[in-house]
Amino acid sequence: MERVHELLGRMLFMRRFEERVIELFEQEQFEGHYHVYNGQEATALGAMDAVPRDDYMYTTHRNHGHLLARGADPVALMAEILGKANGLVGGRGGSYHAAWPEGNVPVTSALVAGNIPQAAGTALAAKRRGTGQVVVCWFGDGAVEEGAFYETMNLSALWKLPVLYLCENNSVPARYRAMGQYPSSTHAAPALTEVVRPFGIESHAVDGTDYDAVHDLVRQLMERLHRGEGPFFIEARTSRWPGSYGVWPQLTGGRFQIGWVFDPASAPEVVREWTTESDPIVLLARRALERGAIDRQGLEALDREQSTAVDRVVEAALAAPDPRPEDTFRHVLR
Amino acid sequence: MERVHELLGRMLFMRRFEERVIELFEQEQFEGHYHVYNGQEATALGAMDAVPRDDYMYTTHRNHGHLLARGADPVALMAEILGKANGLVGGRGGSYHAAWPEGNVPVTSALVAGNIPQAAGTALAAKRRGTGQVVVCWFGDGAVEEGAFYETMNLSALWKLPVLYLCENNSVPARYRAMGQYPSSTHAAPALTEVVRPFGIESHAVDGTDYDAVHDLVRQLMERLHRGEGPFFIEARTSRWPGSYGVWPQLTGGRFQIGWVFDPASAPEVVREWTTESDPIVLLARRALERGAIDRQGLEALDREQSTAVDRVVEAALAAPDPRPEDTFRHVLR
Amino acid sequence: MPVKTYAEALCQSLIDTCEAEPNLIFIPAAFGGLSPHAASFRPFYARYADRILGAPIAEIALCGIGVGAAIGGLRPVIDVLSASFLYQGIAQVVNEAANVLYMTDGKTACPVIFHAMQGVLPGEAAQHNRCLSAELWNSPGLEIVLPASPEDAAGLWKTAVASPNPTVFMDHQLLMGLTQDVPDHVDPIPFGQARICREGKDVTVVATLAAVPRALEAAERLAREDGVAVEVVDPRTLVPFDEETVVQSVRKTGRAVVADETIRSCGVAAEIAARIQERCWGVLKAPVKRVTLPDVPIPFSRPQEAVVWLTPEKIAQAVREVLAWR
Amino acid sequence: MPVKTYAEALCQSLIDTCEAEPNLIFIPAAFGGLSPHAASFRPFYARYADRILGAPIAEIALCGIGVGAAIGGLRPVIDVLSASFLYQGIAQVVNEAANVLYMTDGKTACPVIFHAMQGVLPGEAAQHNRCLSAELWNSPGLEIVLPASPEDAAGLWKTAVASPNPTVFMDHQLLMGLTQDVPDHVDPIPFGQARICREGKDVTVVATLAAVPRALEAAERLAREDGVAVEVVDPRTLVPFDEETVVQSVRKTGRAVVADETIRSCGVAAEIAARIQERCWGVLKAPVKRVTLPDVPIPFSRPQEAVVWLTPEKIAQAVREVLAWR
Ligand SMILES: Cc1ncc(C[n+]2csc(CCOP(=O)(O)OP(=O)(O)O)c2C)c(N)n1
Ligand SMILES: Cc1ncc(C[n+]2csc(CCOP(=O)(O)OP(=O)(O)O)c2C)c(N)n1
Ligand SMILES: [Mg+2]
Ligand SMILES: [Mg+2]
Repeated sequence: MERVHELLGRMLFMRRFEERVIELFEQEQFEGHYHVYNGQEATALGAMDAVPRDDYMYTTHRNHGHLLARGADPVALMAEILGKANGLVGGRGGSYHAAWPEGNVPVTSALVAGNIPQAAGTALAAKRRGTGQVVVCWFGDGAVEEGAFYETMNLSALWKLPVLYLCENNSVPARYRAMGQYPSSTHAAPALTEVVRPFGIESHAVDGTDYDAVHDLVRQLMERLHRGEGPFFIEARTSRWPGSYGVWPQLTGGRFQIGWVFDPASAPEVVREWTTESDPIVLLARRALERGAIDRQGLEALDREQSTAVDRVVEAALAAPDPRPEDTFRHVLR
Repeated sequence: MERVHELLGRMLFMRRFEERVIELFEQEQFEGHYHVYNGQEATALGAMDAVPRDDYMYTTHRNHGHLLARGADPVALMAEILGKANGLVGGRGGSYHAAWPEGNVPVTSALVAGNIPQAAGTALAAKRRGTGQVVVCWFGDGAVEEGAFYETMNLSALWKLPVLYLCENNSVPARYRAMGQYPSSTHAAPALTEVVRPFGIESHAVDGTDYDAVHDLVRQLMERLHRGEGPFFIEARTSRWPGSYGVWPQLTGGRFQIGWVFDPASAPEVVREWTTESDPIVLLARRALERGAIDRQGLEALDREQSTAVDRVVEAALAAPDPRPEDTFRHVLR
Repeated sequence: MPVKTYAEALCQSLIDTCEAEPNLIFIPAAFGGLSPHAASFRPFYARYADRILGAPIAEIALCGIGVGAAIGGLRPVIDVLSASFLYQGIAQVVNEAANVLYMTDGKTACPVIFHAMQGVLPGEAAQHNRCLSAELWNSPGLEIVLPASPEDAAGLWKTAVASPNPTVFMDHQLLMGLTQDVPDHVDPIPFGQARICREGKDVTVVATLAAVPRALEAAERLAREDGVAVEVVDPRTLVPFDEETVVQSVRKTGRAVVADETIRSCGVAAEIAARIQERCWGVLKAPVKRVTLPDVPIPFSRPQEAVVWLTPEKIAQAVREVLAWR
Repeated sequence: MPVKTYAEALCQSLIDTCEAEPNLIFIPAAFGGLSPHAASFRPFYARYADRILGAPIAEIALCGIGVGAAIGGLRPVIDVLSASFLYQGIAQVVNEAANVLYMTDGKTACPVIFHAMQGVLPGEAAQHNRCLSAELWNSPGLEIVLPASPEDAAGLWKTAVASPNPTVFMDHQLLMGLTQDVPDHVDPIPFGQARICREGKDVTVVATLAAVPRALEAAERLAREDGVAVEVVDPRTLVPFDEETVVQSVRKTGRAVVADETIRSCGVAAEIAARIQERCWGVLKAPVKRVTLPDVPIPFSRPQEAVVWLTPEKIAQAVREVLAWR
């Protein structure tokens, strides 16, 4: 009971965090494009709970969930998104380039597949230097369309690099999440798990809405990576949150309501199907309720608690100082 | 008998042509890097004899054999290699960029994998415009290491483009040519035929020293391409000619001697094994001799004939006029 | 004449060219980018859906497919969305498309259009704000089009579609809402003809793309506040470059400022400044000043972004500085 | 001091740096390229075979692996052979490596070295002769090193290996045989310090890489034939750029020619010319002249190649032209 309670809390924290990001953007508290992690919470948490802090992580344009799951300070992340001086990278990167060098998330490329060879390079460094570190590399299904991906798979396999390639396919219709194959309009392969096989890279699919499934798989593969096996490839399948359909994130259907767990029909139509079939929070909460691991009151209290925590994060981030204009030319070169 | 006679003649012509190219370079008749086709003659001839003239061909830095097999004027090709005004592309390209626009070889990129998406694009044009043309795209095994290759495979499969991707793997040790798998130091796949399979592209391997095998396969696939099937991928396996080991082509072991067909031990050691096991001319001539399709005298006469023909080509090309300096700025733009 | 936004005028031109040129296709099409004016392109999408091919994120292959499709007789438009992403496929642009005609001694034409939105946008940070005009100008064999007004967008687009050459057509998200009286069907505007956006006798400002309206704003302010008459010249295409119009203007005013959103070192303004001092020596009364992005990646945070942003104030300041030389 | 070729001096420096820096690795290593002097690097290959990783033809991945390996604590040298092939992986150079330090507010360093041979070689035609100095200079966050002498190659290499920044080190195949008295172990040469290769009072020629020996040849000839004293300045690194030395020289001579092998428009010479006219206004007695490759792809044939080639004659001609201005 403790564990599912905690896990639900962390997922709700992420959800409320992202909702506030969308609202802050709409309030013109920051500018520029950005991406939210709604619907993929179980993947990041399941994976990151299995990755030692000493290991490296590379993330993408859709990094908020990865960073929170990794344990980055939410205030510093929110401050980065708002471009504040105490942001994770001093307000230099914003949402696109939020990174956590102190937490072994060295830098964040927002170019599709840009981070993939970088992860391989860091793995090469760890391997040659004998540090025992391994690298987790997140990317989306879109990255599997880029040539950079294939070039890197070849090199990773040739050099047996200790990397876990963690592809989040967030475009899989609910009914295909657990199956072997699904159609994609932009990839000819019957499933993304297939594309690395010719290189001799071991490949796995997992339902990305299922914390335990992700966690078990990542834990096993991390152990094997630390034993010198690898590289490995995981396709974590989730279904696109309706608010992420357009070019800009939108709070489609409004803020998530904890009541939807109990009464899916009460969700606005635009998110109802997704909420019922694909929202990892709803899916986990319902399983917990069925098992009696939590009750409605407990869940509502948890949600209030997390919402309040996020409110405090936002307050602190908004109150943070701006970077100084006179520092603009610092760190072009060392 | 006629056919094998003619075929041996064409192969000998190619071989003598390339030998003269190497000698002309050593005589400083031209500068710049260049690549010869020795050892792959059967592949180009087998394929091109099955490709209608109306169809497009894209070639590479190693294009001499492809162009000759396609039917380009040898004098114009040699003149191009020498940078003459009547070269295939006016001396603008040299060996690297020899092309034959009038023969549907529109332009030649010498960048590894540079031509692959271009071939796909021309196929897209033919398909959308309904011209009924298909495209043959040559490249080396090295191109399968480039991201451009994979991006194009995905698009070709998604759009069902009428392209025959003809990969010449000229680095396969003799004993692996007819087998399913072989080791490569720069590709992790157990065989290059495997890498396109995840995209759903039909893939074939063929012994590139065997004219008939190449011809039959290409003919079948061309027919199917013209019926709207495709794309297809062929890996044509040959073994590297010792003169192509270094960064510069070298007439290792001297000019090819027709006597090596009859007495392999008479070949200099540096080329002996290759000559015996991998030279498509020797392999074909020996089969023809065994069958009685040709005799030693006939073969020697044929070789003299082709050598003389090549001498005349070289003479004509050397006598051709130089491009005019004042035309240097023509054709930057139309 | 109806008032149209840049997006509306360009949309109409897309429709006109699709109508006139059956071989015109788009791989993919993302006009207007993230701008609210992207919606203005709906008439085009609705009418010519069959001309638009959805595509994976594969810039190398897409740019190369553009080269091959153009060779094969289509008029392909390869839309890489942001100019920043052109780096991914740039080998096919600068070392393939640009060389086709030359390497074949004029025998094979390659009339592909590469389309991208270029220019610095608020909050887009270091990687999404790259301006590639200079890299492209450094690669002979490409035409480069930078339309700064609704009518220019429409008219230059028509010329791009008709051009037998590889053409990079780069519009700007922040210009999409710019309005102007534009006829329903705009005539093609020839490449290589600069536009004198505002006449003046005291100083020439050569400006491109988003710098054009900002130069005009600076000129307005300088006229009002300093009584200075600024001539604003927009070359509209970098290749071909209308050096004569620029030189004539500088010969008249004797002073020049170049405003362009590429990074300073080896940027577009460096080239134009180098040419002006070469051609206008003797009449120049002051060094040519450049207003560009400084040699620094674009920071995300607003206060630092404001430091690098190319503003009307910076243009006005540069004008005042060149006027201070006697 | 022993006489050494450029290749020999650089080879010794490779050995010295491998000795001193156990994290220095090469992916792959192709020093000297197709030049006969490639053989001079054999001592390095023999001694440090374990530092060299053979690699597929995969420029994107290799450049990106360089970025990641540098972040992970190695000193990786990514050898893309010819600068022309850098286009294939350039997104990782100009939009990844260059931004790492800045985007992380100074927290993550990326000391990768990209190595390539740059410059026009006889018979290499359009696609293999690309010079990328300008594109790289237009991308803040990279150091750019162009060694033109044996000692500079050796000394600048040491600084590149010690540098905490991403560095593009481009040597030139045609310089490999250049000889000079060079000590057995060369000291590091700091970046951002131009070298005055020859002193003179009449005109400054700023030259880079292969243009340096050609400028010296032109200077020799001009001294002999015209009695003109040419000062030849080699900036050696474009980033950081030693503007002061260049400006001081031009202030002294009053005239400047810039000779560099990148394509003319938006090339390196455009930037240096733009800076000189900005900084030396008033003392300049003539416009700054550029000697570059013209805006044309490189043709293969000898007579046309000769037209575009950057020669001592062209440099001498440009010097005479700037001297003709009064
Ligand atoms: C090289 C490059 N091309 C295009 C883009 C624009 N872009 C940003 S996100 C995105 C979609 C990425 O899809 P996916 O990898 O599945 O990640 P998701 O957004 O679904 O998490 C695109 C095309 C980019 N950032 N980089
Ligand atoms: C993009 C690019 N990278 C590197 C090179 C240098 N290069 C020329 S040929 C070659 C090897 C190509 O091997 P392969 O494709 O197998 O063709 P082969 O020469 O064996 O016919 C390389 C690396 C190039 N031309 N283009
Ligand atoms: Mg996705
Ligand atoms: Mg090969």
